[in-house]
Amino acid sequence: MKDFGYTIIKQRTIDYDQFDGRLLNEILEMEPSFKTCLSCGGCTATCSAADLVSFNVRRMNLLLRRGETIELESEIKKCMLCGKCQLVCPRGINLRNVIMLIKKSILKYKPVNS
Amino acid sequence: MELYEELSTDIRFIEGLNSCMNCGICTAICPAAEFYDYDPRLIATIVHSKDEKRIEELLKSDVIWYCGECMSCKTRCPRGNTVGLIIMALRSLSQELGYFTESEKGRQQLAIKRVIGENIVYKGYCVLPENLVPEMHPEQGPVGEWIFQNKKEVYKRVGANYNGDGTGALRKIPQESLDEIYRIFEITGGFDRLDKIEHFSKIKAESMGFTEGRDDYSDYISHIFTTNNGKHNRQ
Amino acid sequence: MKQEGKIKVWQDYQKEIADDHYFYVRSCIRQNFFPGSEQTFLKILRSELHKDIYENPHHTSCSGIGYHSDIVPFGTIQTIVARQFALMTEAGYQNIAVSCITSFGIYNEIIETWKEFPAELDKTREYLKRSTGRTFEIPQNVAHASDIVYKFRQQIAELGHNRLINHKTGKPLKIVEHIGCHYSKMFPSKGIGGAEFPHVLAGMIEAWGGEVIDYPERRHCCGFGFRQYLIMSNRGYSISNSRKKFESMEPYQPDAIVSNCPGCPMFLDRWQYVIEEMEGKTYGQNGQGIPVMTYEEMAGLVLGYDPWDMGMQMHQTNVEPLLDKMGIQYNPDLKYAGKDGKTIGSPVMVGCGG
Amino acid sequence: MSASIRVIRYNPCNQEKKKMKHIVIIGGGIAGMETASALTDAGHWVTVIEKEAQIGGKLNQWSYLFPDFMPADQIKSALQEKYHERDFSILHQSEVRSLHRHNGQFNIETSDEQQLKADAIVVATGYELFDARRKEEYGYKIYDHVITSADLEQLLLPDGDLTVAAGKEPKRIAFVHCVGSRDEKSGNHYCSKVCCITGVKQAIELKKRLPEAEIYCFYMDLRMYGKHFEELYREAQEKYDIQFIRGRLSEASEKIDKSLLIKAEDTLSGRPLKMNVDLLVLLIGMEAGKGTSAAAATCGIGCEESGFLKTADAFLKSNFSQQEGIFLAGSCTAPMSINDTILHARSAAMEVDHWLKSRCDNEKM
Repeated sequence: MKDFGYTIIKQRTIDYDQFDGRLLNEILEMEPSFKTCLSCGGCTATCSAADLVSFNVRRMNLLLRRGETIELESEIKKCMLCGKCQLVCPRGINLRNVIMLIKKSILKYKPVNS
Repeated sequence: MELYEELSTDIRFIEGLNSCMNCGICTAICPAAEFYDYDPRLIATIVHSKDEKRIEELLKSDVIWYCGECMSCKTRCPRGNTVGLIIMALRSLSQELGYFTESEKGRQQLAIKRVIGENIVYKGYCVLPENLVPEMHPEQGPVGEWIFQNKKEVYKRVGANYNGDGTGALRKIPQESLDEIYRIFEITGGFDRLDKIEHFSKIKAESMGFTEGRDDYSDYISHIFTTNNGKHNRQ
Repeated sequence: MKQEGKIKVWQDYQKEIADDHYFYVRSCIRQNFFPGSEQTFLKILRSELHKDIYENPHHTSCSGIGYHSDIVPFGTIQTIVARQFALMTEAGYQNIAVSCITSFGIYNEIIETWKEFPAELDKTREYLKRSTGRTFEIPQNVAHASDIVYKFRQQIAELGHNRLINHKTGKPLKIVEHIGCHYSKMFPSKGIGGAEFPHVLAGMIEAWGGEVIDYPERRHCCGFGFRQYLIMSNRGYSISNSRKKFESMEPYQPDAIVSNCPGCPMFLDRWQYVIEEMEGKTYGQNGQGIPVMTYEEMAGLVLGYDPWDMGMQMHQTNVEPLLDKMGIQYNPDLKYAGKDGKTIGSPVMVGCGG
Repeated sequence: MSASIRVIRYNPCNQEKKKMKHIVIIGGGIAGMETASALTDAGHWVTVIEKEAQIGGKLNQWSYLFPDFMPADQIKSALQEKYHERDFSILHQSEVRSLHRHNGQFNIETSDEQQLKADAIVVATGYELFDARRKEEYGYKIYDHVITSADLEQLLLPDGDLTVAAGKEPKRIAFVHCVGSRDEKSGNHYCSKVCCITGVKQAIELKKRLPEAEIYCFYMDLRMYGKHFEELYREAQEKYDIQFIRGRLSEASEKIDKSLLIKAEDTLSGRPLKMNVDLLVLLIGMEAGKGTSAAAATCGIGCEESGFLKTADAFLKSNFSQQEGIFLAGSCTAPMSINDTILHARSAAMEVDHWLKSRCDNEKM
């Protein structure tokens, strides 16, 4: 192919039609409280790990809901499982359990070529 | 003057920024947000915060150079903001202060100045057939190459007045008109802008080691014209 | 899709377009890529519609590409635009007919700025006086050249020899319209039909027998983005945006794309060739590209003008599939000929799927 | 005029009523009807002028009410029952043409050329729904499967047909919040208050009808201000799997199969998001509308920038216009839910009664 000096760029847009909901559905089934996340950010504000590294617990819900499995995997590694987030959550979500469940199941749903 | 204050003297900024409720309608429709790591909503939020440090970071970043100025954001914003206009004010200030040379995309301004800027002042047009050199414009394809190589004949065939006197497409702009454009650039600060782009680019070219060909910095220009560090988008 | 809904929108956005006596300003980009289109426009106005349209050799670029790639300050472009207005005023005209969409957007932006910030107008008057000694009046009517063709679309249909109809099947040709972003996205009321459902090209297509294809990304930018095309390493932005449009229009199997912008028809034309080179993908029928045309070329075809006289050989994507469907006679041997049939060689490889 | 509608004509010769204070209420919606009942109970003579053939105003457009899914008919029957039990008059299909103050009384002429005298006026002209066609980018009345919350309300009735293209049930449905509210482009800067909860209510109802469907709400802020609203929102998430995406919809476009491509920014992720949906519901806001602006003009009372009627103050005089003797009730003053409208109407009745009595006392003195 001729070298044009540039290439076609992949879209950054979240294409919801490509969403793989298997991991999400599994987590929601095991820990239904996670459905009620308000995205208020209370968890991130109190997070012990976020004091030390760039880690945003709130985004976990989004990553799951958008099927961003690879990013999710690297994100949850940062969690120290201290459970403070659970104490402040206005909806009483058992976030610690959510993270444990993700850790347990994520390998099943990771895209093969990643 | 503080950066925010400086921005506030720009009519485009006054027009472009009212208040933002972070609804994301601009990002949703923005062609740049789709292909670059670019979120126009955040531009509005950052400048609105009046956080000098963050504004300075913006002025020195690639981010302000991603917008294509299509102004789709203007049609949709429920608060009547236009991020595209805010971007124009940011780009002007970035060039004013020399911050544009701090980013890969910002540095490209020199190449634009050299082609478009000098065409406007000295030829009276933004773009000319001579600029469409096939090596620089491979997408113009075989037909583009054929046109380039047979400029005079092709333009004559389709009724253009290429480099001719009088009216018509691609006619030569009379010297007295070019003189007027020149004076307009002198009086309105047009040359100040072009000179600043040259000035700060030279400093940057030197610091990046492009010391060959100091008279026109052609190596630097070819570098900025073709370089892409691949970090502008999610690949 | 319900046509009545669109008609309602079109009725809400009607603008005044002067009937005659225009001061014509050319487009930098168009005269490079579509000089024949500007010529065709003048021919239609003068010879077919018998209108007075005046071109002054002293007008220049509006410097809009420089302004939108941010090397030309606002004060400078205001004064350059004021100079065009001065030439118009001096020639005794009040209606400006603008070939370029970028210029059209800028004229509107500047006139609106002057309304809202009268100090800018005063400053511009002073700048212009000091630099050129000229004074000016603001045009009473600012029309894009496509507005004018739109206004006279029925007359053109009556004068025309051809229709946008497949002469073999008798079915209307499916045509995608692409409106330049700065036509109405900044000021919806300045465009016929507004920003969301512009009618300027749709109206022509309908009047000349074609069927307008409304596809999901019809409002999306072609991806020119000024600096995003001007610099080679940024062009991934340009092509990716056009590609997004092609992907979106493909299921409708359009027979042609028409545009009223200077750059868009060139990009929509050339990027089809590059995508074929890069990905081996074509979007037209039978492995061909989708022919792209300017609205003047479309009007010219309707009026029976020779496609090569109008410069349609300057397109990279072959236009012949469209000409054949319309039943237009053309001489393939003269496609790449110079004036009066002079042989000047032809492109090494032609076109998308050519 | 339909024969089934009971019409009581204004009769100035009625001796008994001559002794009473006469109050004319403009608008026979919830606010007007409730004010009328309360004022009648307080011993006044009341005439309601209603432009439609039936009472209830916008209540007639809703099927079930938030937050407890009570059928709207129940409220309407209650209003009607109150009317049947009381002796006040309704002039149907009639509008106020002019209103003049004369000797401490109001002279009113109606569009059907009746002359009325009133001691006090209550404006209860309500609101109008935002015309979603004005948000052209959402394609209402252009795309086949874009509907408004008002349209959906009719479809939610037991016999409502929810199928989309080719008779299929929609698999994915999206709600757009703030259509015609909080939007300079629509000319409405204010929040319409009730659309958020309406969206949640309708999303739940849809999910009940179409358990297989995925339902999304695109919102900027969820303003669950009322009693049980927040709880219903939580229930929508927890029990009905309704998903909430924070981002305002930029545009919708119709695809070749009549499904809709919608675009928003997922603002919490900071990335653009697109999705295909089979049905798009626009949660349309409230506007003061023609009736209210006409009432403002004929009564000579002021409007806010929003078009809603100006109240004398926001706290203690929310039922007072700037003109003495002209009172305001319900959603002609601001977007308001049905329960708030009922309360506002009752307080209007109390204020009118109080004002009339104090004026009587003054006259006696």
